[in-house]
Amino acid sequence: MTTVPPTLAADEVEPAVRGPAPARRGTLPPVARVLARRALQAVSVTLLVSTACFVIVQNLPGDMAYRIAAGRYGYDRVTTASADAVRADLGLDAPAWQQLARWWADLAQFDLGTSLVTGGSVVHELRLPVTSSLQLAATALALAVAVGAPVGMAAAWRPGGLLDRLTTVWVAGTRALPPFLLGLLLIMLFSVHLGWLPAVGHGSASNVVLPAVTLAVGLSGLFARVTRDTVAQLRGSGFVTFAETKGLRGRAVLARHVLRNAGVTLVAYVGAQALILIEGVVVVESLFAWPGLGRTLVHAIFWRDVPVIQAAAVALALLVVLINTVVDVAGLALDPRPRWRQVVP
Amino acid sequence: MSTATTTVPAHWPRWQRLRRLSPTQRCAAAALVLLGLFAVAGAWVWPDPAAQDLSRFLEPPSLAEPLGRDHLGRSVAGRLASATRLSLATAVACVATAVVAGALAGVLAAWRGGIVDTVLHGLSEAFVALPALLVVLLVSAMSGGGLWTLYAGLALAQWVEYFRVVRARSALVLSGPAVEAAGLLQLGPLHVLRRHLWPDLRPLLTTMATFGVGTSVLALSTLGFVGVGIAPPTPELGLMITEAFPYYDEAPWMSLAPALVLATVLVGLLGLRGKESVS
Amino acid sequence: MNMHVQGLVVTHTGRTLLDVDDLRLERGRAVTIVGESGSGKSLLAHAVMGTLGAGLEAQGRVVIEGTSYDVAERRARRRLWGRVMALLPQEPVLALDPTMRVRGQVAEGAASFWSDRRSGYRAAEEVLGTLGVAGAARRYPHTLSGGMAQRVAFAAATIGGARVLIADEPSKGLDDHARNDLTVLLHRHVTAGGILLTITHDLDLGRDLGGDVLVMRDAGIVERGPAHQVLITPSHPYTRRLLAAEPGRWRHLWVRDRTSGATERTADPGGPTLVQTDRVAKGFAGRTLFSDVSLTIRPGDRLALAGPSGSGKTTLGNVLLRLLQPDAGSVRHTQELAGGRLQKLYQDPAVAFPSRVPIGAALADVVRRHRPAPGRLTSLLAAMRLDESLLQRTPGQVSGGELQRLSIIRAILVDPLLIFADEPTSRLDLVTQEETMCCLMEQVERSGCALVLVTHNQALAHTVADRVLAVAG
Amino acid sequence: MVWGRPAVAGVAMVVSAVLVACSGPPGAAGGRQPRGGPNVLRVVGPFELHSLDPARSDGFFTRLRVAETLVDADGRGDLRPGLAAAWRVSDDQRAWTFSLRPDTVFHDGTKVTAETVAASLTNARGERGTPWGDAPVAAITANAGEVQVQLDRPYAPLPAVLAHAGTQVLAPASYNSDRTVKKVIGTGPYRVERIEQPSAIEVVAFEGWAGKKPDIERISYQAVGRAETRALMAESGQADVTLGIDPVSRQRVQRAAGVEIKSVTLPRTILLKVNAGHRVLGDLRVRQAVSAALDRKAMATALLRDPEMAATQFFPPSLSEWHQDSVPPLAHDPSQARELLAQAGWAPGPDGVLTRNGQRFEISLRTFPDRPELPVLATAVQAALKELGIRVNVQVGNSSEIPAGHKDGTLELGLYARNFALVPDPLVTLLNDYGPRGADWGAMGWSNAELARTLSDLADGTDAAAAAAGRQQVSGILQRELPVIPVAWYRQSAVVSDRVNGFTLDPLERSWLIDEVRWSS
Repeated sequence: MTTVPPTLAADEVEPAVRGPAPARRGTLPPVARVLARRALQAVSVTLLVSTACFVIVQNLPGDMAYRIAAGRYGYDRVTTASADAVRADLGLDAPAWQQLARWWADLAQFDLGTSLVTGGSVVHELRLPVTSSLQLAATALALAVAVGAPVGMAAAWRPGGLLDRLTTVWVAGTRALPPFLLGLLLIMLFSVHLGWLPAVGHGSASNVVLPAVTLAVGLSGLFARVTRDTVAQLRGSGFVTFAETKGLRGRAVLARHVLRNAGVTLVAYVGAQALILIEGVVVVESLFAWPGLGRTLVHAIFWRDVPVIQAAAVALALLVVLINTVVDVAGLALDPRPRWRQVVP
Repeated sequence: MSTATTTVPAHWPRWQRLRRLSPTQRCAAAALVLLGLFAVAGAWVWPDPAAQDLSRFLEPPSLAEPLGRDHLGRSVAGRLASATRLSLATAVACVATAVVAGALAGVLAAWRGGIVDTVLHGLSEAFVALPALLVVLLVSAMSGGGLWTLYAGLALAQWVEYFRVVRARSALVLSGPAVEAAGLLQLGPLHVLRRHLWPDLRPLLTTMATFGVGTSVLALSTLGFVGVGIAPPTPELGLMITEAFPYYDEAPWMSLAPALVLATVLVGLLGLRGKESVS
Repeated sequence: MNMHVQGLVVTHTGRTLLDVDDLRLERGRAVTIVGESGSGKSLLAHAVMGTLGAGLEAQGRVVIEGTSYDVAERRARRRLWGRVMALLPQEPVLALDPTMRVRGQVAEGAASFWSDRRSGYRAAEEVLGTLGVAGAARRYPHTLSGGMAQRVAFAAATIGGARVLIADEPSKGLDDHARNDLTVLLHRHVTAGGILLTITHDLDLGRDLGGDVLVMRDAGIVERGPAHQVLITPSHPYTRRLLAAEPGRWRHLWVRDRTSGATERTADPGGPTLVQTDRVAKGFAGRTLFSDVSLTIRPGDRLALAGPSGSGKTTLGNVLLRLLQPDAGSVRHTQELAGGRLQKLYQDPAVAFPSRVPIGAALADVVRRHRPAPGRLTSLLAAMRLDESLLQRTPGQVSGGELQRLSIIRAILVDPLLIFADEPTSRLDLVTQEETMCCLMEQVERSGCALVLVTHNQALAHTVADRVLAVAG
Repeated sequence: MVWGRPAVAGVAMVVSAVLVACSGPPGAAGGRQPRGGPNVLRVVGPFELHSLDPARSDGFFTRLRVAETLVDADGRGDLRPGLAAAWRVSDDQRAWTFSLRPDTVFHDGTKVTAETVAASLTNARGERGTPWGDAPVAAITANAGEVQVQLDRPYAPLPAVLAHAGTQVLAPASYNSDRTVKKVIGTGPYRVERIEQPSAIEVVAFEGWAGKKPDIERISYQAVGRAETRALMAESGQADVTLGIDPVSRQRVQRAAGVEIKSVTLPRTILLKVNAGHRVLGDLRVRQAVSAALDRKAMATALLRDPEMAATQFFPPSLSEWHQDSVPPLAHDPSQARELLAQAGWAPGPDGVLTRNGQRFEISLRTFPDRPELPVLATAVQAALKELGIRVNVQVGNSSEIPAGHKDGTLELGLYARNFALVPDPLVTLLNDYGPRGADWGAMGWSNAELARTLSDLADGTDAAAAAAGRQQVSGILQRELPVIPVAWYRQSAVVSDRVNGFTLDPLERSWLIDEVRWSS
């Protein structure tokens, strides 16, 4: 035998060097690392998105001055004279790069400029859309989770059972119903025929109900489905079986093991849906006259209101980053395992 | 659902695999095929979906006009066939473009790694942060109501999804032992593509693509509803629903028909996917 | 107190999977059930515990502390769990909730925990302390070594004071050292007056535990008796066959003489060098796995890399194959190894084949690329006693043993100069392991290629290899 | 910084709490219960408030009776005293003097003086492209408690221009230092309570209003863009006054309980603007053929649900001074249209499209969706012209593409609705639209010396008989020459709930006349 020293070290009771090593000295703790990475992303996304918007809007067909004038004076009072006035007023004749540089310089001082159409400060103009979008998204999500998660949990308890099959039908049904149709149906039912809820408007708590329900109906089915799949998968996992044979009762197993682990999946999923809700609900906003970000964006693009487009796009992009951050941090809080980046050979 | 999950031996010929479709899948496929036939045949029966006869506005359904006429006296059935054709064709084209572009970029990024991966991944991150709505709106603003820009906008908004999934999945496959073994056997990139990546990605991509077609049809009609979609009088499902809505009690057939077609497309695609796989 | 299993039959769609007429377990005496995979031994554990899958029909009775339970009625025994009977899980790492600290997972098994959290935690820390892993209390499972996880799982399973402990394949995936620890723990339970039922295919564990041994085959018990008798001088032919399948007892032409470690054979020391490493080192995440390893592999060499799990033997192998870059040092391959003449066998052959493609298609690509002699594939299949119809299936539809033999065929098809086998049989039971190793070694003998075998099984290493390189953690 | 799990979970919870907190305070739910109590008049309309600037706010604050103009007008366009009690013109027709209503105060309590009025009007002059900005004004001065407007040349419609919403008088405190408007402080019977741009405004009765106290104490306005949503709100009783009801919804809402439809014909005509300088459309016969091809009756019946709205001439009957019964009506006559086109040299090609000298009759039609009936009418025009063999390419885009196309000459056909009562005297609009050089929303590539002279005479001011003759001449020329092709007139509808009565619609859309509305009980 070759002389290989028998270095089979006794398995020390406290293995200081075995297992994945603790974080190296000098590196940041996971939460700080997530925050730092996301902060960097926020800055780069802001620059990128605003520049992209600017470049695209500059290259859209049609004379910007006319568009802005149409926004300022109303659709049937826009004239060449007013467009000329707008052009002179806003300095649209200046080279594009100068306009962009000016926007960047202002941004560095946290000044988003003024709307070309209304002349009001962009920050002021966006405050309502951002808060109402968040409000609608948060309410819809809360509703969807409140309904979907328990239903999914119950369905997972008896896979293939009545409730399980019902959620499948529910998902298919809601997916086949476009949100604008659903919204109309809800207005017809709850507003016109029953008169329980206001159809449109913004301001009082009752206003948010119908649009939120419109969004939540489809989402709740999805959440129920995801919860069901996750919980059913967890119920077959080793640690849930082990917890049961340890003598824990069903409810204790659910509370101590299933919920938190299901939360890891659900939080990520809810986050992804939140993004869709915040950016993609322009239909519901339009139908319910909800003053959200999507509608603001549609109007701003229609009128070529560049600062508003840029600011709204940046706001949306930052919301994306913010939600991703919250999801990351919540994920870290729920599941301490390190996430290795997939190494590509 | 149960039969949908049974594994079909991979060596079975294609038609036999078709036979193993679940009843749900068969119904869904039949509904979609019927809809497709209606859409194609409609082109012969009603050659001009924009032909008006103002004197016959809101005419109720009859034998000659199975779905009645709309507020401009146009044949609802003819418009519906044309709209279905347009919606399905555009959606399929969008998804096909997005799948091809996304999958190619994803495989490329996962395979080459390094600078290629960094650039493509950075690009996709930017697209993720850029709201999909904004992409579609901006692109469709480039030429109002043009079908091409709408197609480009939707494809542009969707490729990222495929890129991300394919990249992650390919990285997993490529770093796995099977590909390592193929490397040791010196079987070459074509083998890896054909035997490892494609079989692994195909079910994923088909599932995502059927879902994507549904999403695209919905997105098209949604844009029509908001008023930035295809310009009238080109018939489009969302636009038809919007146009018909004011007449919902006077001429219910007008709004019901496109809504039903939309629902059929979505349910059909959903049913075709067979086993439920959200997320 | 004792436990009595009577007339236990488990069937699935009419097929009998388990038929045990009578089994008595007594305090202070371990009972171990050994047998091949598929013999029904795991079902026995689950039938007794009441954790059988929903699709299985069961009948018979289990008498615990004088109370008789119908096996078909699974719910009734649930309140015994943790207090009276406990199940020591397979692969403890998977049995621990990854999102919860160890202390809570142990404490929740204690009855006191549900009335007073703090006393539950105290009890948990105490038990962990007596098992020598007090420091693990505030850690998450993913930071534990395999041995520690085993002890934590033991603590969690037994903290409720269950006298009946059922261990289902407790040594699966454990290296020798951790397995010794496990034996000590199980012994401790028995000597403290507990009832122990162990299910394993590890004959050494059965010998170490002592007590009674039951040998199962095809749903029934073929032999039973004291461990020292059954596992050393068996009477039933099947048991004899089982024993003979232990690597230490193999009798084949290619088997190396284990007893005389001095008579080392190094094939043709003057021959060409296939692989040469010079002071290579490799580590992960700041931890060094090995350093200063210098090796030379020549044609016909048989080298074993042995060591506990996680010691870096697979990594060393991958460095040898130049699949991984060493942190320091260099690895040189001879020119002749280019062109695919260096092959690898994997611990899990299922992941080494393209998973959704028929095996035949994957092999056809190899044939097309390397053009072996016509009929070579067919003759190899025959030599490995494999049916050609297997080629129509995907990897998931073939058993582990068959698939490993198919992957041997794939490696042999290209006429390799060096085969690197990474734990090729660690997931197989004894009989299949012998069969697979036979197939591999016959081909190695015939072709004269070099072999590098990675294994945590010392006996296997010494049986197969000329040289054994012990890799420490 | 090492965060424990509780801390991290805490952060996540705080963030979600903040998100939920945005949902606002719980308020009174229930659709029929208006926000802020039952004593609020809820007005719903399609208009969004994008700016507080009078020139850009689309007359919001005059309609809500928050701000006043010097001159007011009644439903027929006859001028009435507004903030000015009386006005007179100098003998040379170049100086107008307005004496103010005494003892008027702004909503912030400051007194209305000639100086504040002059300053406000001077500010409003800054906006070009408005009637006031374009009027030939030399100077605005305050003189002995009166406001004096000096003109460059005689301009008879000046008082009418000063009835335009862009000239509403605001208090000095309304303006920022750069003369932009920061809030609206007017003199009307209502003052602004709350503004949530762009969709909600709330006004309350102003205690300092010297005139007749309005019965309604508090009014909320909500902008709702979609016509179908507005109709639903009207039907479900969530609005007391719903403006801008589309023809289709009108049919349905009529059957709903507890509401009443109010309609009024507006001085507004839907016109097909024609590029008369165009190689094809420059031919009068072609324009006449296009006009004769339109079945206006069918279009009005099917699309506007109101056969009476089919235009037979340029001016709607509601502009009684301008509408001429003597003018031969525009009629649907396809055979005549074909004949005219044949005379002009157009013959059907192989695919049915008319051709002349190898040139196909293909033209584009621009319109915009802001008025929902326009794209539909455009589609009908398209179909009607297709019958004749004219291929029309409809482009639905932004309204500004019509003036932009006018400027660069690319416009061929444009469809829009023209309001002749932006200023109560239609003359101001006509002077602009059909002057020698045409205008964005008027003639293009067409001029008629006789028409220009007649209009200019009217503007200089003549006696009543001469004015009537002049107006008749204007109507006649427009009908003969067809610089624009009238398609339909316009009827405005509103739904009023039976909670209130006394609501009337102002044909000039100057005011919503809410100060005359009373609670029914």
